[in-house]
Amino acid sequence: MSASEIIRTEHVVKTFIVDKKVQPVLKDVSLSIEKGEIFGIIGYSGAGKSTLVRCFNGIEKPTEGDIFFEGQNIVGLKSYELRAIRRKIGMIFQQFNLMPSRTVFGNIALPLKHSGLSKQQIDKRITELLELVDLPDKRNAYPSQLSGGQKQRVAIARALVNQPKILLCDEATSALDPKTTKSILHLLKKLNKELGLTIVVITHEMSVVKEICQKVSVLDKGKIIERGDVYSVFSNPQQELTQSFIETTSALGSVKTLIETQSPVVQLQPGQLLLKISYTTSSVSEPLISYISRTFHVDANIVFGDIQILSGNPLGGLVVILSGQESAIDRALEYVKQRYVAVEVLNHG
Amino acid sequence: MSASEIIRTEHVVKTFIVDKKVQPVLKDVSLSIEKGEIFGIIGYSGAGKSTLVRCFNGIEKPTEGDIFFEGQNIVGLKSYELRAIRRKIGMIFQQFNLMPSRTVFGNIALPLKHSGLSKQQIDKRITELLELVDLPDKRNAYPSQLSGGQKQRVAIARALVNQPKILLCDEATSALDPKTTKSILHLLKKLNKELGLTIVVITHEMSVVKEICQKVSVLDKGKIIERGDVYSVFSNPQQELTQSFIETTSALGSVKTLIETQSPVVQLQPGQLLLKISYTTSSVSEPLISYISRTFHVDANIVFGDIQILSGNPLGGLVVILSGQESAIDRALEYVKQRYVAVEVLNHG
Amino acid sequence: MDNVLQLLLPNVSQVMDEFYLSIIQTLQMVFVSGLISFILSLVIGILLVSTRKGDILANSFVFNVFDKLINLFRSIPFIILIAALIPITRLISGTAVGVQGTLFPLIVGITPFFSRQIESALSEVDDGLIESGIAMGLSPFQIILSVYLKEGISSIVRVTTITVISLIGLTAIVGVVGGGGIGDFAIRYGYQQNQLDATYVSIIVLLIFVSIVQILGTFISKRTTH
Amino acid sequence: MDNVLQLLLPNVSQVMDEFYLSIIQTLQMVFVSGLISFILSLVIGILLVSTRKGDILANSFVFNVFDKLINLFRSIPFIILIAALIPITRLISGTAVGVQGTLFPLIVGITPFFSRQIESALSEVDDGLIESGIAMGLSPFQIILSVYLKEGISSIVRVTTITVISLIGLTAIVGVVGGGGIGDFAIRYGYQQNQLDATYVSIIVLLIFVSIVQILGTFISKRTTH
Amino acid sequence: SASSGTDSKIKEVKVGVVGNSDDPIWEQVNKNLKKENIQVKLVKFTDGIIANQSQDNKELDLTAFQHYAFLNQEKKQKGYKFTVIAQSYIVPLNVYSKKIKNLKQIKSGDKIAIPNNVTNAGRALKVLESAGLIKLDPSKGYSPAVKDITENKKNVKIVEVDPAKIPSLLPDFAAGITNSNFIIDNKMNPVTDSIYRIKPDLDDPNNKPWINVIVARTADKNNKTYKKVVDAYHTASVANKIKKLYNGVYVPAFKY
Ligand SMILES: Nc1ncnc2c1ncn2[C@@H]1O[C@H](COP(=O)(O)OP(=O)(O)OP(=O)(O)O)[C@@H](O)[C@H]1O
Ligand SMILES: Nc1ncnc2c1ncn2[C@@H]1O[C@H](COP(=O)(O)OP(=O)(O)OP(=O)(O)O)[C@@H](O)[C@H]1O
Ligand SMILES: [Mg+2]
Ligand SMILES: [Mg+2]
Repeated sequence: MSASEIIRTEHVVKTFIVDKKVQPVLKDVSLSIEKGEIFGIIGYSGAGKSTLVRCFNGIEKPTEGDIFFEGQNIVGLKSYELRAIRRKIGMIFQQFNLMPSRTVFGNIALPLKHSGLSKQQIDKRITELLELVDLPDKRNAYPSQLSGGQKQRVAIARALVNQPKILLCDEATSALDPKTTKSILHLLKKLNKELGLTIVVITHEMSVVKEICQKVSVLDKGKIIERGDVYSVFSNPQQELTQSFIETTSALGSVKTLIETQSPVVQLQPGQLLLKISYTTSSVSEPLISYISRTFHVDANIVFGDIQILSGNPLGGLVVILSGQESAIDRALEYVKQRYVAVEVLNHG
Repeated sequence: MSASEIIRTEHVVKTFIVDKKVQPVLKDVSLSIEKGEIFGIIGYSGAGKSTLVRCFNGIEKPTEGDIFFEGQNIVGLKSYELRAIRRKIGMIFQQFNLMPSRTVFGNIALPLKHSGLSKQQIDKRITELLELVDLPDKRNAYPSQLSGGQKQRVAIARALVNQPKILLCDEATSALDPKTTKSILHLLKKLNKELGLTIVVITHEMSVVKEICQKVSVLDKGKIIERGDVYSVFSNPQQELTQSFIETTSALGSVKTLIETQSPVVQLQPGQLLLKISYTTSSVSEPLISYISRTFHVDANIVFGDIQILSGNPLGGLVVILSGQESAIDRALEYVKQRYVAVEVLNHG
Repeated sequence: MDNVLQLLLPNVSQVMDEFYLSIIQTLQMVFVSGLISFILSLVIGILLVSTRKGDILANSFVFNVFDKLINLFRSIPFIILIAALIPITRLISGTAVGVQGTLFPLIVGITPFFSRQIESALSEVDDGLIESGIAMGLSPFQIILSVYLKEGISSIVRVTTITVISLIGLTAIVGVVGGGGIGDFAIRYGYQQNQLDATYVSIIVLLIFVSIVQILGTFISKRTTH
Repeated sequence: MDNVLQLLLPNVSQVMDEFYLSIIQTLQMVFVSGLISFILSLVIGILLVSTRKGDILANSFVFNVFDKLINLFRSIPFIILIAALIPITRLISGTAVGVQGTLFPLIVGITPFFSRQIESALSEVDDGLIESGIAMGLSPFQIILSVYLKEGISSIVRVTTITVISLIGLTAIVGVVGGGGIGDFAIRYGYQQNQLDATYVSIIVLLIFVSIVQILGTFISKRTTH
Repeated sequence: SASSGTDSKIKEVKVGVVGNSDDPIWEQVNKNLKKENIQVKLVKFTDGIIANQSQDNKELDLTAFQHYAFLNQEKKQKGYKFTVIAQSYIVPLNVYSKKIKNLKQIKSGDKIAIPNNVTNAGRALKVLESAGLIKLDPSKGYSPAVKDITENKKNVKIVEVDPAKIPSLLPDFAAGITNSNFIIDNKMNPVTDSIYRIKPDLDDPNNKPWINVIVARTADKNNKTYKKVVDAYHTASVANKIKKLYNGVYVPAFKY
C-alpha cells in the first residue's frame, strides 16, 4: 500500500440473486486510487460500474474481497466507524436520490446536519454552491419542480457541500447540456487542483474522461480489462472494447459508414488513395501534410479530422484522400508509414 | 398547415406557480414537425424542453396556445379522443417512469393492453425488442435490479412496442455508453427510414443531433431562438448560445484554453501564425494544405482537427501553425482568406 | 388429557363445544365480511383516489359524496350502527341474529375504515407512473387496474393486514346480536363472569389469528415489493 | 331559543349539561390520549421500521419483541383490555374511572394499531432516499429524523387522520368505566333509551369532529406533499 | 316461531338470553322437557335491547333475561307487544365497598358507582333512597335517573359504569351497587360482602319491578309449547338449581 493511496479494492466480488439465479456482477476487481487523482471508470451499460463505486463507501457490501479507505478495511467495520468515513466521501447518485420533501436548499443542507456549522455559515456555503451550479433562483423549489438537469446539479451541490476528501460521481453530468457540463467539469478540476479533492468519475461520455480524468479503468462484465493513464489508454487501446468505445466517439469512425454507403465524399478517382493517419505522441509537431505535399508532389485532401490535445499530447488522426502520380503516392505512403505507427489504407481509387 | 405535418404548436405558453410566484417556462413557442422527420430540440438545462414535448401528447396542458396533432387541436379534446391520439405516440420519459412492480417484460407489454394482440404475438414482439435493446437476459428482472442504462433501454423498448407513428424521446440515450447509444440511434434511424416513424429528440448530446436529426430547434429560456436543418444550424449558427453549444462539442474549442494556459503545443516561434480554418460546404474537396504548402512554401502543422461529414457535407475545421517566410505566410493567408469564409488568426509568434 | 384440560381450564372445559363453535363463528365472520368488505373498499378507495382533484377521473361531486359518506359512517358508534341496521340486515341476510346477522353490520362497520386505508395506500403510487400510463393511452379503467392496483399492491396488502386485524376486533362487539365468536366468548365468560381461563384462552386464540394474518400480510407484502 | 331547543330535542334538552359535558369529555379523551399515543406510536413505528431486516438499525430481537407485543395487544378485545388494565390504570392515573381513568386504556388500546399505521406509512419511504442518507454519513437517529420522518410526513398525516377517527370511535366504548363522552351519551340515551334526538344530535357532533379531523388531515397532507 | 323446526319429532324453542349465567338452569329445563319432545335453544346476546328487537321480529320465541322494569321501559319506548308468561327469579342489588363498613361512613363528595344501563341505574338509585342517602322524584316511579335526585345531603357523586366491572372498580369509589351475579363471578359473596342490602322479599311490592320474567309476544302468549316450557321451569328441580347455583342469593320467583 502506498501512503498516498485513498481507495483500494482487493479481489472484490459481488453477486446478486435475480429470479433465483446467482448473477455475478463484479468478478475479482482489484484497483487502487491515489489521493488527489481524477480516476475514470468506463464500460458498457450494465458492466457493474455503479455497483463498484457503491462498494467504495460501503452502501453496497461486497460478497467477497476487501475495500480499503485510507488503508483501513471498511468491510466489517462498525457502523459508526463507517459513518465517519462516509462523511469524508461525497457521492452523486446516478438516480440523484433527492429528498422530495425538501427544497433545493434543504437538500443541499442535509449533509451538514452533523457539521456543527452555524446557520449563517451553512447559508453562505449553500449560496456559494448554488451560484456554482447556476441555480440561485431555484433555492426554494422542490425537486418535483426541477428539470432533469437541475436535479442533477442539486445532487452535485449536495455532494460537495460537506467538503469531502473524495467525490464519487456516478454519471454526474449525464443529464446536462454541454455548456453546463463544461462548467461543472471546470469546477471539479478546480477543486481537484486547489483542494486536492480525489474524484472518481463514472461516465459514458468519453469527452468527460478526456477532459478531466488522469487515470481510467475499463470495466467489462464485472472485470477490469484495461487500465492506465488516460493518454495511453486513449492513444493505444489494447482491448477491442476500449478501441470501439474510443472509435465511436471519434469522427474518424464514421468514415467506414461513408465508404459502405458509397458517399460521394469518399468517392475516389483512379489512382487516389483513402488513408487514415493516426497521430501519436509528438508527431503533431511535424507539418506532415505540408512535407509530403512539397516533397512528393502529392495532394492530401482532408476528409475527416479529429485531433485533440490530451494531457498535453496530440491524439487522434486524419482521413485524407491522397492524389498524384502513382509512384509519388507510393513514396509518400512509404514516408508516412515510416514516421507514423498507424497508417491504414482504407480504400483504393 | 401542410398535409404532411404531424405536430404543430401555435403560440404555446406554459407557466408554473413556484413559491407563489408565476414562472413562465414556455413563452410563445410555435413550431411544426413534418411526418417522417427526425426533429431535434436542444437547449440549456431548464430551458423548457421536457415541458414542451410533454405538451405534444397532452400530459402537460399549455397555459395558452394550441397544439395540433395531424391537424386536430388537442387542447380541450375529450379524454377518450386524446387517448386515441396518445396510442399513436410513443414516449420515453427523462426519468424513465418504469413500473417497479412489473418485470422488464411486463413493463414493455403494458402499452399493448388495448392492442388486441394474442399472447404469442405480444411475446414475439417483446422478444424482438429485447433483442434490439440488447437485454434478452433481463426479461424477468425488475427495474430495481437494473442499471441506469438498462432502465433506459427498457423505456425505449416500451415506447416502441406499440408501433407508434411518432416517438418522443426525452434524453433517450443520456444514460447509455457510446456503443449502445450508437446501436439505439441506428435502430431509430432504421425505423424512421423503413416505417416513416417521426421522431422528436430532446438531447444535450450534440453527437446525437448530428448523427440522426434532420431538423433542429434551439430552445432558450422558453423561446425558440434558432431553427433549421441540422447542417445549416451547425455550420452557421446565428445565436451565441448555439455557437457556444457547438463549440463546446468540438475539439477546436479547447485551443483557447491551451493558449491561455500557454501550453507548449501552441507555443509559436517568431514569425509563426496560429490559424483556425473553418470548413464549409464543398470546401473539403480541395487539398488546401497541400496547395498552400507547395505554392507558397509554407509549413502547416495541424494542431487540432475536427472535420466531419454532416448530411453529406463537411463540417468543422482545423487549427494549424503556419510557418515559413513572412511574405510567404502573408500570401498564404491571403489565399486562404479568399477561399474560406472563416479564417481566424488566433495568435502570432 | 381431559383431566389436564379441566385443571388448566376449569371453566372453559365445561363449555368446550361453545368454545369450538365460537372459533368457527369468528372465522366465518372474518372471512365472509372481510372478503366482501375488501371488494367494496377497493372500489370505494379507487373511486376516492381517482376522482380527487387532478386525478384521472377527477369529479368533485363523486369524490365529495363518498368522502362525506365515509365520514358519516365512521361517526356512528358501532353498536348504534348495528341497531340501526337491523331492519336492513334482516332484509339482506334474512335474519338479524346469529353469524348471518352479523355479516352485514360488520361489512358496513369496517368498509368506511377499510376504504380510507385503501385510499391511503393508493395515494402512495407515484404520479410519474400514472402519468406514464396516461401517456401510453391507457383508459382510466386500465390505469386503475394496471397502475394503481398493481403498483399499490404491497401497500394494499399492508393496510389490509391492519384492517383484517381490526375486523377481528370488531367481531367481538357484534356479540350483541347473538353473533357469537371468540371475542364475544371472551366478553361473556371472561369479562362478564370474570373467568380468567376463558379470557386467556380466548386471547390466545385471537393472538393466533392475528399472528397468522400478520405473517401472511408481511409475507405477501414482501413478495410484492420489488 | 329554549323553546325551539325543547321542540327539536325533547329529550336532550332535559340533560343539556350532561350533553355539553360529554362533548368536553370526548375532546379531552381524544386530545390527551391521541397526543400521547401519537408520540408512543411514532417511536414504536420507527423502531419497527428501522430494526426490520436490512434496515438502518436491523435487530431482529427488538423487532420481534415489538412486532409480537403489538399483535398481542391487538388480539385483546378492547373491553377486556380496559378491564384487565384497571389495576395499572389506577396506579398510573390515580383512578380507574372517569375521563382520567379512560386515558390509559385508550392509549394502550390505540397505540398498537397506531404503531402499525405509522410503520406502514414509514415503509413507503423510498429505499434510495435512505441509502443517500447513509451515504452522507448520517447517523441512524439523523436518518430517522431527517429522512424517515421528514419524507414520510404526508403518509404519517394520512394514517394519523384515520387513527384519530378510530380513536373517537374507541371513546364510545370506554363508557364502561364511566368515562363519559359523546359516544357513551349516544349509547346511554339514544341506544338504551331509544331517544332518537339523542342519537342524531350525538352523531352530528361526532360527524363534526370526524369532519374536522379529516379536513385538517387532508389539508396538512397536501401541504406536506411536494 | 315455535315448533318451526323441520324435525317433526322435536320442537325447538328459541330463547333469547343475555350472558351465560343461566345456562345450568336451562339445562335443567331441557331435561324436564325431554319427554315432551321440546327443546329450548338458547340464543346468547350481550345486549338485551337487541334481544328484544329480535323477539319483536319473530327471530326468537321467548326471552328470559329482563325484569319487569326493563321490559316495561322497552314496551313503552318501542311499542313492543310483549306479555309476561312466567316469572323466573329475583336477584338482589346490594351495596358493596372496599373502603367503608356501612353507608353512614359516606363522606360529603364521595363517589358511588351504579350500573350504566337505565333500569338497573334506576333500581340502584332506589336502593340508595331506601338507605336514606338521597331522595328521588316520586313521579318517576321505579326508574328514576340521576337527574331526578331531589335531595342529596351528603352531596354524593353518582357515576354510571358497566355493572360487570363495578367489582373491580370498587377501590375507585366509596361504594358501588351492582347485580349479584357479577359479585359472585368476582369471588365475593353478595350477602356477607355487602354493606347494605334489601331483602329480596317477593311479597314486598317494592321488589316487584325487579323480578326477572319470561316473555312472549302477546300474540303467542297462549302458545301450548311455551306453556310446557314454563311448566318445565316452574319445578322444584329448577328452583333447586337456581338456589344452588347462586348460594341462595337468587330467589326463585315462582311456586313449585
Ligand atoms: N439490486 C440488484 N439486484 C440484481 N441485479 C442488480 C442489482 N443492481 C444491479 N444489478 C445488475 O448488476 C449489473 C451491473 O449493474 P450496475 O448498475 O453496476 O451497472 P452500470 O455499469 O452502472 O451500468 P449503467 O451504465 O447502465 O448505469 C446489471 O446487469 C444489473 O442488472
Ligand atoms: N412541475 C413544475 N413546477 C414548477 N416548475 C417546473 C415544473 N416542471 C418544470 N419546471 C421548471 O420549468 C423549467 C423547464 O423545465 P424542463 O423540465 O422543461 O427543462 P428541460 O429543458 O427539460 O431541462 P433538462 O435538460 O435539465 O431536462 C425549469 O426551470 C423547471 O424548474
Ligand atoms: Mg450505473
Ligand atoms: Mg428535461
